[in-house]
Amino acid sequence: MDSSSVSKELVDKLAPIEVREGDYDRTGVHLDLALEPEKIRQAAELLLEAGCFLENLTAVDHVSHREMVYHFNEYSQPFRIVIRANLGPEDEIESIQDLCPAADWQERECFEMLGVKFTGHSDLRRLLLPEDADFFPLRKDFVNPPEAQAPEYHQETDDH
Amino acid sequence: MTSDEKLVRSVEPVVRLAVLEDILSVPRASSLMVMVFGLACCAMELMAAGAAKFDYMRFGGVPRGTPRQSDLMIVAGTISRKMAPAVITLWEQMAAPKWVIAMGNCAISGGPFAYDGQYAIVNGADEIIPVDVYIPGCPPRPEGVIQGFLTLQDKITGGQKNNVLRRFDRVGGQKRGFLQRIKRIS
Amino acid sequence: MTINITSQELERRISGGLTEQTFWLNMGPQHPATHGVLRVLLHLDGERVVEAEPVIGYIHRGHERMGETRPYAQFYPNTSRMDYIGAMTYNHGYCAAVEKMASIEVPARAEYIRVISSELNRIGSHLLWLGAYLMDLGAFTPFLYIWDDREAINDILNKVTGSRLTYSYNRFGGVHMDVDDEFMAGCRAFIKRMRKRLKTYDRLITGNIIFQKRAKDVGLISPEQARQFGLSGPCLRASGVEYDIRKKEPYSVYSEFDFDIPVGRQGDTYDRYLVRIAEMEQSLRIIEQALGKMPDGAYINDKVPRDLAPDPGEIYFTFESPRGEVGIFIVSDGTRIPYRMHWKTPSYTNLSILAETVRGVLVADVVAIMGSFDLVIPEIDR
Amino acid sequence: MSPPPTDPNFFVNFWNQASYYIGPELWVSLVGLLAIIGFVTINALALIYGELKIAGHIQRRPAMMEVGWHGFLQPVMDAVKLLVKELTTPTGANRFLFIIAPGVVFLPVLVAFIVIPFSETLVVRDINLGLLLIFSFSALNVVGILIAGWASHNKYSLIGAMRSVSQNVAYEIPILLSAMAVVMMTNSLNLNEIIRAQDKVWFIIYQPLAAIIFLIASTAETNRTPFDIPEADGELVAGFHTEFSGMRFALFFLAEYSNMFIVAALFAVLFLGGWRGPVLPGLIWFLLKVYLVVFVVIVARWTFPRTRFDQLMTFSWKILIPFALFNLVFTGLIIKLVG
Repeated sequence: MDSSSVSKELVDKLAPIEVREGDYDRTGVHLDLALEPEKIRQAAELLLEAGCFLENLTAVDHVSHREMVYHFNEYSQPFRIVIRANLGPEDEIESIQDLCPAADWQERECFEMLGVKFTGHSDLRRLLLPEDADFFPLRKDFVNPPEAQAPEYHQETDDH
Repeated sequence: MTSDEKLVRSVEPVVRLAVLEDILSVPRASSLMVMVFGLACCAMELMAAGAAKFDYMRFGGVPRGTPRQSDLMIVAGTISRKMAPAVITLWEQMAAPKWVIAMGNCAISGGPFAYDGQYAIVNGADEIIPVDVYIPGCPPRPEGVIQGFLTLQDKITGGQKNNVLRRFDRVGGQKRGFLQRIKRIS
Repeated sequence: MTINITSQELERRISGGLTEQTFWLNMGPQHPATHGVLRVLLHLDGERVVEAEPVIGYIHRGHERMGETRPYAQFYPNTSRMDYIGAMTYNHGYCAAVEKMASIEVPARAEYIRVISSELNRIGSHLLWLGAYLMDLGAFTPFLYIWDDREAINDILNKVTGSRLTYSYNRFGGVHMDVDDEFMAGCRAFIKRMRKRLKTYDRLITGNIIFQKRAKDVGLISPEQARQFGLSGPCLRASGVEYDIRKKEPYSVYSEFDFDIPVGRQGDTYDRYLVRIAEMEQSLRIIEQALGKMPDGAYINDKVPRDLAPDPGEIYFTFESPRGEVGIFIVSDGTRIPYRMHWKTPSYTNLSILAETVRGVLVADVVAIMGSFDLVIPEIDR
Repeated sequence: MSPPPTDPNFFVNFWNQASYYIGPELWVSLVGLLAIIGFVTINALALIYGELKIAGHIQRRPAMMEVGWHGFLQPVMDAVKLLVKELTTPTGANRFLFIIAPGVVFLPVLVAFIVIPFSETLVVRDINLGLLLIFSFSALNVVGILIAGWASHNKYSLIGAMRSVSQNVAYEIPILLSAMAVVMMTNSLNLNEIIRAQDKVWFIIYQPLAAIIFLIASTAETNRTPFDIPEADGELVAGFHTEFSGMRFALFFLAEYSNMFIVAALFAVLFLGGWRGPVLPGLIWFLLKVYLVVFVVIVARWTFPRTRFDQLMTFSWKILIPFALFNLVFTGLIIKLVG
């Protein structure tokens, strides 16, 4: 894949809010695109078709809003593209799970840690925390867990 | 009845035959079957303690996969909130008499992961199950594991001098002959 | 005992024969094959897997939150606990990432020492995988053989780091202790010993007919599948994709060494075995070259401030751990505490393909496939 | 009601009369059975010790060292400890079957020992159908395993039991076929007769193929690595005995090691000339041969990985059985031509 053509195509089709030629030596990123949240799915589709793989998917809590960060890379030659989007107050973004199975767990993790809701995700449950957890530990306003005591002893169960 | 009392009551035997128990404590101490159960980093050093160079099998520790057939659970690593019910279940599934060693700082007190705002772990194994021996370290070295193993044996027999069969002196680290062992008792 | 069965029911039972049904088998969180506290729910039809679902998080300790509540240097010991089998590579990677953020110069000698220690650690990790994998296949003895070699590595590293497992040897700007001639001689002796031992393992394992029958054509992963799931490390390379961070995006001084990226042909568990064995040989090559080229000079840059406060900005740094590509995403707001820290670990992605791979195989193969991924559970759960 | 006996010789008479009716054979059998129980226990303890020691030395470590001289008392301590350990029964288990299962596994083993000729004279019951008796009783073993797996109310146990049954069914056949070749040569099912027939040459020379098939199949029959799929500690935790604790678990262990002794003894009888040998008494020769075979089986266990379930089945049905059949036909042909 010709990386410059892909980046050109991305910029042309998606009309990003901001394009930054990434400072690879300092940030480890070749191309940095800030997009509208609605265009993330389209961008992911383009990148995956071009032969990239989803390297990382996470969010950053900026207190006022949450920012989604996707890192794409490719195997044949290093070309790391970041696409990012600022989420609205309802913290919702379209899921890319069906495009790329790698996003499945990462979206679940992002949901449970930061409370970002992925619309269209087939199975948005807790991944790392117990299934009944109701807090988002990586949010900046998270202070202490709701129950800090050890679990109760329970009768012998027959749970094989 | 608090949960602690309930727990103690379920472990204590109804009738205690003192002399017989003392005699039986020697086989119990010398044949501790260890449950294969690793949680985190400490599991590696536990494996190392079972492998060629250190080898706790010398002292009678045999690894078993199922809790029903094991006497000793070594809690090697951090117990997370999600894992805690499983740890309790495993402990309950073990057949009495049973012992627990808390290996490493995480299993003792939460170790490096206990801090203000921690949401994921249980601060120490003794919050959920009774612990007999604590082995500090992050992770403890295999030598430490074996020391803890021997300490537990001594605890079961009620002191090193009662453990007549073992030929290894825990304190001095020396081999003792049969005559020396007899002398120590008398 | 009374038999309370209606005549219709009886008739149904007789005419319909025995009913068949599938069932769920819960593997873990305590199970000999899960190497820790992974739990896999298997939906079985007899012994064949209809569906599998890994359940993770049993050793989630909140590393990311810890990273966001303490200074850069204080988080450093956590990296050893994240992947305790490849602790040195994690130490190395984290230090390199922070150094890149804060533009810290690292002396050449320190980089060479880091490479040697990381590669030793990589060999140790692959050895442990070898033993654990064969234990999953039912052969217990290789597990004790590899501990022999691991102890040899531990002895070498123990002398300079003072630790057997969670080394924390690197510092921002170098390593915390210089290596001496004894270390170099130890490494050379180890290379010699390890080459012989690799031949022994080859004789013991590779040609064994039972092993080949168990490993070949099991757990196939195509390169396209691997790309979709974002695999990395030996699991990816076994599928024939030549992707190694040490070559593609060389960090530290990896660009100065001559080594190959071993790749597999079809991506089954046997290829993963071969790739890891070949990687051990390549690591030995790297160590040998590094020992030969080791420059003199400082082993740590002592101008590094105690309290780092990198300029505002973010970094995505990748390095090659024994299990694959690790991505560290750090956002700095100019203070001494990272604003956001995210770890993308290789076992996490490698495990996510398990459900896809084990569909339709036997229970015994689930264990073999899971073992071939070289999973370290705390690294998945973080 | 009859008056109490006044005759001082009543008991002697009673003894004589009883002996007359029951025959002295019963007493011989009873004493023999007691001796067998003692032997089975000691043999199992010795084998456990031997197995762990051999495994230890294969694995570059000394294994048990501290309990008694070179850990000599370790198996005894293990046994005593298991005796006084709690017997747990899981909720949901079928209590009755769960309790009898270890007995069902263990008792047939005792019966099989009755006909094993430790030397020319040292055999509890020298019956004509000795070989048949051993085969039929060791086949009962699998019933016990099935009961154990089913009654445990544990899916791992159940899978282990299912595997065990299909494995045992598949491997009984090559065992019987390979033993049949020897029987055809001797015209007898009596173990002593078979040994006597080997006065010049051991049958392993005449029947190498049958010997190999017998050894492989009997390793599978006793559920040992590389064929230990019913236990498969990497996959099924501990297989069919996952839920058994204390003495019940110990009985499975005793049965496993005794079974190992039985198949090794059969191998020695069928192919290695049993108690035959120069200078030393027959008993010593017999035990030497048996423990040699046991040693081979132990070394195999600590060397090989485990086979997969379907491969195991394929191996029996598609390789062992055809070869055993061929061997049988070939043997018959030779006997017809030569004799």
